[in-house]
Amino acid sequence: MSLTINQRTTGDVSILDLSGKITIGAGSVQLREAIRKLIDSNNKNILLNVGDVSYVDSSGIGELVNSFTNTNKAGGILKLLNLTKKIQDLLAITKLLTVFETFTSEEEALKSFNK
Amino acid sequence: MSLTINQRTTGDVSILDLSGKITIGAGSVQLREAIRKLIDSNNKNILLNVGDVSYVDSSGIGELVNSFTNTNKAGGILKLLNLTKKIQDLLAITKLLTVFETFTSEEEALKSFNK
Amino acid sequence: MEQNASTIALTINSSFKFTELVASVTDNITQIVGFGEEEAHWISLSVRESVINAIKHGNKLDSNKAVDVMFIISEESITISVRDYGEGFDPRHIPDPLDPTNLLNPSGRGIFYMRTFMDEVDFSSHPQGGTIVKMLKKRIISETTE
Amino acid sequence: MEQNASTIALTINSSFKFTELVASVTDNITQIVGFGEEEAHWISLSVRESVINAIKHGNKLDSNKAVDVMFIISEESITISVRDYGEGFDPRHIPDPLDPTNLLNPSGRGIFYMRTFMDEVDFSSHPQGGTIVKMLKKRIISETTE
Ligand SMILES: Nc1ncnc2c1ncn2[C@@H]1O[C@H](COP(=O)(O)OP(=O)(O)O)[C@@H](O)[C@H]1O
Ligand SMILES: Nc1ncnc2c1ncn2[C@@H]1O[C@H](COP(=O)(O)OP(=O)(O)O)[C@@H](O)[C@H]1O
Repeated sequence: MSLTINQRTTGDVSILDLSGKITIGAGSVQLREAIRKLIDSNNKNILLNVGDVSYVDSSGIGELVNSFTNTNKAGGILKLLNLTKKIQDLLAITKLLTVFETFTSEEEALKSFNK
Repeated sequence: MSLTINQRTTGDVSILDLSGKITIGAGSVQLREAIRKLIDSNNKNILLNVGDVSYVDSSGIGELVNSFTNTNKAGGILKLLNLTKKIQDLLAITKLLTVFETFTSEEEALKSFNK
Repeated sequence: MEQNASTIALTINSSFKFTELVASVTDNITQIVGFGEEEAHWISLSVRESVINAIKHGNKLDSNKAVDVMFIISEESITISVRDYGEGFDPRHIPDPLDPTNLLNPSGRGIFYMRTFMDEVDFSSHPQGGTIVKMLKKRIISETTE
Repeated sequence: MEQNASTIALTINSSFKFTELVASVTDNITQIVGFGEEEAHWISLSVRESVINAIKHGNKLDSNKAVDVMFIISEESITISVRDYGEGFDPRHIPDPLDPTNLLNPSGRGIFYMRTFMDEVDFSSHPQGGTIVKMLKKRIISETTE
């Protein structure tokens, strides 16, 4: 139930491994908190691994957008790793794939931050 | 979903490994069929392994009673193996533990048929 | 008295294929109230039994007839009412499943289980016909809920 | 026309804690109808979105106000109506989430998702007040169901 967030660091990239749900009842708040903490402690390269996220609704998509915007405002960048087919669909039909940089390989994702 | 029945034979004992539900909607019919087939083919020592049965309602308990009675009528004997806590409770409070012979060890159960 | 009580109402047609649905609503609700796994299991069993009775004995499997299930929840308890549109019956005149002559009956244990697992079970007749089974289960509160 | 249609009615109070319950009823029903996993997922998402809107925008989180969800199912389709007791709104005047100026809005995608995933989505005002969202999803029938 709800959302579990595991945090790792590789070089200057903070990776959040999310698992569970990002919906209005569960997950949105936790995700916002986790992002806020990273930004507050000056970690501005953020990679969200959503491969184990089982359910996202429009609030969850909104929270991903929030995460992106807040990181951006702080001068950082947030990217997405391991989109599930369903998250991919939800982002695609609301044209958000044009906004997010997305990766299927963690290695590629990490490299991209150092370009 | 529903009930899965796996049949094994050890000596002259037919063991049915049940897994799933024995409720009014699911399982009761399958169980009745399986017992009928065993009796029809003259297999009268029946051991029901209910260790993997996740849900039983009053119909399911009724079907266990049916199985017992039908086997009895055909001159056979039906015993129960690996009661879950919940099946144990349901049998106990309706005094059916006095009716069924029950076992926690398959070996013991098999031995008991040859006494 | 009961603060923050909520009511969930569910109406199905009289078909056994909907008993899982009612059970899963029940599971959801007992989880919200905060019952432990075992209590939740017996509550859902009691709800199943009463819904099956409403479909089978009350509405006599007439799928056009409804079964109305109402859950009233608070932090202290859950009350479940199951109403059918049948002819009613006298719950004082049902065979005792513990009577030795009934022990091997394939049926007749549903109400007994409901009475065992729930704190209160009441049967009444609806003024417009049909039976209402009302069941109450209290929760042992060990810690404050959010 | 629709043979063997069944109706399931569910009423909850306006609290997000009941959205999982409505979703699990939906999952149960789409399974009974015979929708595939992916279709079932999007139907349940659409139901969630409409229920959340009813709670948030319609009933404005007033937990005393009800949300009525009705499922009408047949072998060919599922129709879901969600009713709130709010002031209503004009669905023609909501921002387009695909408009470049809205792309980074944290909200405003719910109705768009409903319209994408369901075959029909209609908004109407209930004569006694509140909004009714009616959504239809047809099933591609590949084999006869029991
Ligand atoms: N809702 C109901 N309407 C009419 N009769 C009922 C209803 N519920 C129970 N009964 C009667 O009570 C009897 C006992 O019910 P129960 O203990 O659940 O066992 P079972 O359903 O296996 O017979 C039923 O056989 C039926 O005659
Ligand atoms: N049931 C409702 N009652 C009143 N207004 C509603 C209702 N449903 C939707 N709306 C209005 O439509 C807008 C768009 O809804 P939606 O696309 O679901 O996005 P969001 O809920 O994220 O704003 C809402 O912001 C609200 O103003």
